[in-house]
Amino acid sequence: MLKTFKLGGVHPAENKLSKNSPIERLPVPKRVSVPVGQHLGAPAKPLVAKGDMVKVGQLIAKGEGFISANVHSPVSGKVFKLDNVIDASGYRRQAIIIDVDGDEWIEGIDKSTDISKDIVLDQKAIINRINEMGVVGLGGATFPSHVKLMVPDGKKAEVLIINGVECEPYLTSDHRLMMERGEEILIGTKILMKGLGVNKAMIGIENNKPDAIEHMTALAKEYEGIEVYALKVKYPQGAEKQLIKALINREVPSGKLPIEVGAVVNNAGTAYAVYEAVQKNKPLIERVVTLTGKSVKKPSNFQVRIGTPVADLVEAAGGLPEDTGKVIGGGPMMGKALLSLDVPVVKGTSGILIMPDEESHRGEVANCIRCGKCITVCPMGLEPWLLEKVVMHEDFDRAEKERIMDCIECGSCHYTCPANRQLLDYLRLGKSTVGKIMRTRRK
Amino acid sequence: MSLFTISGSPHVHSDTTTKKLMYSVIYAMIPAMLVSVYFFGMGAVRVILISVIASMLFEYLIQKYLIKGPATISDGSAIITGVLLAFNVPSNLPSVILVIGAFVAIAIGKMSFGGLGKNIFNPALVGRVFLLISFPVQMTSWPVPKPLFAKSLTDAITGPTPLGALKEELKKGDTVQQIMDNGVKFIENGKEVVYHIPSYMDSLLGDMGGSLGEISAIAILIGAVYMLLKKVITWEIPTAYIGTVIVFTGILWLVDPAHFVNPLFHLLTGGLLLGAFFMATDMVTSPMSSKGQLVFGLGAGILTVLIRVFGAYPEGVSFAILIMNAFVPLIDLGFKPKRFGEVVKK
Amino acid sequence: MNQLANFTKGFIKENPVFVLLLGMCPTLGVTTSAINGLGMGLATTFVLVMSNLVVSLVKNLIPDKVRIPSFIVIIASFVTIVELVMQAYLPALYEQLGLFIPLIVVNCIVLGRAEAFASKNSLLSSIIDGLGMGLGFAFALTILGGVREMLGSGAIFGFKFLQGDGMLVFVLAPGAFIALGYLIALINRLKKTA
Amino acid sequence: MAKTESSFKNMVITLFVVTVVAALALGGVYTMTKEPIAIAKRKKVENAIRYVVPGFDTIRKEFKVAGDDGKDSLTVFETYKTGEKAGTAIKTYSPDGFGGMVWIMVGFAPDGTILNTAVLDHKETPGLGDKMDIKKSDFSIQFKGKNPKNFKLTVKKDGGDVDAITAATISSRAFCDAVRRAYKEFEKEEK
Amino acid sequence: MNDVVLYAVLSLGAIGVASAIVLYFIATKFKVIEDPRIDEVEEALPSANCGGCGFAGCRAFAEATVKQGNEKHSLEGLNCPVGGNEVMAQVASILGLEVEEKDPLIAVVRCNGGIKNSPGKVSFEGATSCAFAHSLFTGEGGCPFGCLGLGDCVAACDFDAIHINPDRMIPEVNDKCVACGACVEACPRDIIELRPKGRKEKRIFVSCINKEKGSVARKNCTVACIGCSACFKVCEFDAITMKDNLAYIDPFKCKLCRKCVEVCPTNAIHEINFPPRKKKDGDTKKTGKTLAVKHPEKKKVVVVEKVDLSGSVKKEVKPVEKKVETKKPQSATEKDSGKEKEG
Repeated sequence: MLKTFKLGGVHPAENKLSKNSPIERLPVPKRVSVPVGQHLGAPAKPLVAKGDMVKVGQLIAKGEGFISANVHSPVSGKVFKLDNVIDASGYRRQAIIIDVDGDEWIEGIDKSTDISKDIVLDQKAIINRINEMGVVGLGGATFPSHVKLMVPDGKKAEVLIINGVECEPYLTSDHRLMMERGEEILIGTKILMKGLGVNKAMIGIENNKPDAIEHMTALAKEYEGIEVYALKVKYPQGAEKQLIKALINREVPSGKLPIEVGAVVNNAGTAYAVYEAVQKNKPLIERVVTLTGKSVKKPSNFQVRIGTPVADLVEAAGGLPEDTGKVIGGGPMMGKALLSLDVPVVKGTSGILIMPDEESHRGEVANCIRCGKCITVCPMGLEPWLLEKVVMHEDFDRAEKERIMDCIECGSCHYTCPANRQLLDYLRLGKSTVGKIMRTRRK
Repeated sequence: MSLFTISGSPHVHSDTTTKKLMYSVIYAMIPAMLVSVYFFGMGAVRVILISVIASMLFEYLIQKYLIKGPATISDGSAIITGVLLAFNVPSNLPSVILVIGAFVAIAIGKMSFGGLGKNIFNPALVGRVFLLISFPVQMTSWPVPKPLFAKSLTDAITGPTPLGALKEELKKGDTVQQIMDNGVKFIENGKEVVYHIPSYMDSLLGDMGGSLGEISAIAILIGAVYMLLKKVITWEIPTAYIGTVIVFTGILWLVDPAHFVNPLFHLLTGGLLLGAFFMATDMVTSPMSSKGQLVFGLGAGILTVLIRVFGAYPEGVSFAILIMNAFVPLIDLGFKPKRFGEVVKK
Repeated sequence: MNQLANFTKGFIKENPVFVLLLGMCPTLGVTTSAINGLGMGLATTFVLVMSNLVVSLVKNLIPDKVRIPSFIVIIASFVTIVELVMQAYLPALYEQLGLFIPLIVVNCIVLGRAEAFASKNSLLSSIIDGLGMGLGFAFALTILGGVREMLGSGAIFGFKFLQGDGMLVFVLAPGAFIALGYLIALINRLKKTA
Repeated sequence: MAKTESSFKNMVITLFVVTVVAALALGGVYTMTKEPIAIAKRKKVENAIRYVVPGFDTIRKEFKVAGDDGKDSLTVFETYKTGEKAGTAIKTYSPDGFGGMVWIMVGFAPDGTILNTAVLDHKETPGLGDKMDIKKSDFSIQFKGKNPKNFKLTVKKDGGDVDAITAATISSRAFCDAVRRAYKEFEKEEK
Repeated sequence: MNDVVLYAVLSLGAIGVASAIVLYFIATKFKVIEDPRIDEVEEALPSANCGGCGFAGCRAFAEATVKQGNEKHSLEGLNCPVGGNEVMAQVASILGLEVEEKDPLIAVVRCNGGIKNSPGKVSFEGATSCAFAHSLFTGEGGCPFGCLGLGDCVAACDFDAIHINPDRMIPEVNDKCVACGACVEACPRDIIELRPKGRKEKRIFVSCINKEKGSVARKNCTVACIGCSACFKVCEFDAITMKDNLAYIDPFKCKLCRKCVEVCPTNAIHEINFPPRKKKDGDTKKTGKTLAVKHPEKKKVVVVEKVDLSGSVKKEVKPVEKKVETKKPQSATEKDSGKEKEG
């Protein structure tokens, strides 16, 4: 019996079209726009001005405050200007726009692909290095990684969990990364273990990637304390709380962080970025992005510089299909629909999914027939139908009491609703409103 | 190229729709329909057809002229109501009464509340109970089943249902054993007829008097298995319902087997199976959480036995389910699903 | 106030049964036939007119703090008088309505009108109000009784127009609720479109 | 006119006056209607007796006896016509109605033949059990002229001679039960 | 007099006296001292309980006015927007105070984008809620400040005073508006502003709140304020301020001279309830101006205006409109009806 989490969950069609496409390195684009806020928390503060020359890996914006992250230049060239560029939702955010000129790297970055196994830095230095290199969680939440390693007083980390689940349909970037950079991920895991001060790490991989499980298990034999677990295919297993439940059978209490049960979760991609940051001194300036979709000519996995426009990726995969109806940044379950292809790739972009028009529209909304399927599939044990109703009636006190803030926005309820009710839309609306109410109350 | 579509996640949807769920229920009712046609002949065909057509017609008209919303006639819920109503009446019910029942089921039971999904009570049961109270004579004269290919001695003879007969006789002071052995005497057209309580095999197959849909346990179970496999219904309500009835009647039977009939009899006769699998499980009018569904089944079970054994009517399934329907909002409020991370360890 | 409007408001606009939803106990209890509804309605009308009349007369004599007890005593007296008179001279009607006559005392319409209208308005207005409200109540009860009698027994004012029985449920309590509910819905609809 | 103030004196006086006036009015009406009410009540009973025992002129004996099941009591009226016994009317009951008690007046000829029956009070289901009333159906006519000596006062379903009201067996049984109870009392009186 | 009457009189009379005594003592014991004027004030209020005054309801407002009247002998800062001056004067007279006349306010929608002037670049599917759409993306028109057209303000209005114009998909305020401020609260983008109704209900305001640079704003919307300062320069009364590429007209300083309306290159400044200009029509057409679309507060005046307006608007944006027409209006009405059904 494979491990998995108990409550809820769905199994959407996997559609991992690009799982056998090796990671390709995309050429450096002509111009990149690097937003200064690519992570959870306060945006970084730009250090360069219009006209400055920058090199690859140079720090161009410094993270300010406790939860923030540095931003490094992914290219070499001249700063064209500091301006606002649109993000995935169309709002303008501050970004540094750089005209590319050559590919000159700053000193100290090891560009070789040799694997360096020895971890020389101590715990504190590791955290510092990760902070300096601007590493953030690459699974999508973009939580600054060094913060995760700093265990608060009174809490104790017991186990490090590496998330290789990739439960989102279509996406394959972590899968390919594990296949091609498995060794590096394991060293990155070791580094994270050292940074965290634990001697046990678990890598969870869903059973639809048998090759990755086999590969990683074989590699992990050489690394003490790291074990690979195959998990039953079930969405949203990649969500922190669900993964912890699946692997170590502990439930993170409502409103608390995973450290409460002694676990820290990091993405496989993050482990790779940590490896590069610590062993190669390389800041987070590149990432692997899956570009896929049913009508895409060549579903691929690209290694691209941060700030590359999505349009470049689309071009490299054979151009935008005729029947495109929707372009999604991320996977189909939790990704954001993009307004335009000018949006740059950021640290949190795990994939770009191009949906054909006939699949990009929602069905007609009908009356709730109280079938209870949304309750059955909710991994957090909530009642989405009820939350939708109370949010519609603006009864936010009730929504809070029904624990709307526990919602992880996985979308299982909306996915499964036979009446096509737009459950997650209203849950999100309720969450943001309740969040606002709670913040004002605290003041 | 059309404009990009913007919407919140998720961007994919499962292929279950309301319509598919409803049609699955309809498919699940086909075995019971065939059995009823086999035993009751053209009467059953007439009742089912009239009930379904009238239900659909009323739903269409009310939707179009009173509610003025989008047409919902194609989602199949009116067909279910129609078939269920037909399943709950005797096969010799006059057509006019049947049409009144369909009207009450759709207009009062369903559309008054705003249509599919908003009704509090199971529409078919509202129609059935309305008819039972309004036309008690017609609603309680049950034709004796007459298999299609079997030669029958008399025409259109009516007789009691096993539960009804048993209750009558028990009241007179006979013991269960006497009744089972001697049968029940009653007058039909001035002649004395003896009615024998059907054997378990008969009630399993459907050879007994009663409403269209409730006679054959086997046909209902086939439909139930289909619905469970298709995940149209969940196991909680039927299990809790039937389990409660078995336990409750079992206790009574063990205490005094002379005056209380055994649980198997309760299970196979009357509308318990039909109610437990097809009507109590109606999504719209049952609780949503699995805990709530267990409570719902428990309550319906207790009420059914209370009405059957101690109440004025021989059969209590319809009333029990309707009464529990009224409690659903309360159950939904009190029995929440298990929240993730609620039980803090140690 | 326009006395005509004062009189007619009780029929539809402020109908005590269909709009104000007052006096539900006799409304649901006695309306098994049109004639019962009419009888009950007229009895209530009498009490209403008389109590409104007396209350309006003495409204300034009664101190605020003992207003309610005084009104109740006045109303209760009239109800008892009606009961006694009916028992003596109309025994047949008393057979049908007897149980519900004492309930007129606590019928919210009577006290409600005394409190909300008669204690603030002139004698004539009060009498007209009582008459209008009472007849509105009688009207509503007759309609409800008529509908229930028609559907339930296939007759109207005792004249059978249908062979056999009607839908028995309408003679019973659930039918009273169903019929009343749909009549209220109908009145609301009429008011909305009017 | 100014509104009377809520002072202690005013409150007591007002309430007192109101109650006294009400009491006077009620007392008056009560005194006035006392007689007619009594007459009306008596008339109702007499009408019922007259209906079940036609053509009598005097009621000689009138007494109450406890029912055999002790749940209530029967009233026996012995009627005479020009000095001859015209018949006995017995107000009887059955506790087994669908809606509780059923009260019936049964008239017996001196030889025990049922002259007629009249339903006085019941709470049976309208449209079903209330058919025992002659106004609603012909059910009770079948008792007329039958002598319980050779007419079994139980419904046919239970092996008797009475045709039950369709779908209202319980009410029919209650009716029979009441008549039986009356007959038992009648027999006792005759002995 | 017989016994019955005597007993009746005695018993009932005794009950009457006894209850009168009990009532009297209870009344004295539990006497609540409450200023009777609170009731009077409440009576005078419109009992809309809309909360537009900032209190929980009319009763709370009445209590507050009486309290403040007693303490400060003024009603400063207290205003019932629904009742307006009339009601406030009445309240003041109950309390024996003077009240100063306040300019009555009205809600003003400060966006003129909609599907005509800011046609959709993408199409939205999802919850019919501005608040949700606002958190999801910038809106179909692309303007991050513009009206989303999903009607949160309409749902918030208790007075049937604001409705989405189905042709333009932006809300319009009618003369039922009492300036309770519910729509202002409901709008996630703060587009709606309460402004004085103005002399003879004439008003001039900037119908745009876009703070982006002119070129960016203009890309999304033909009638955006581009921050050119032309109005600022032409205003003789210091009524216009420029901030973040956006002009704002102070309603208290504005003398309704209408010069700013004429100079605005994008027609972002609206004039309302002015008589139509006599020969300017030709001018505006020549310069390719889209005449500002008026909000029909005063039906009499507006009828004339509306006709020629919509005409010019249509001519202006015809090519764009065609493209959108096939999809947008239909889906919009669908959404609307959907919401109604659920609500």
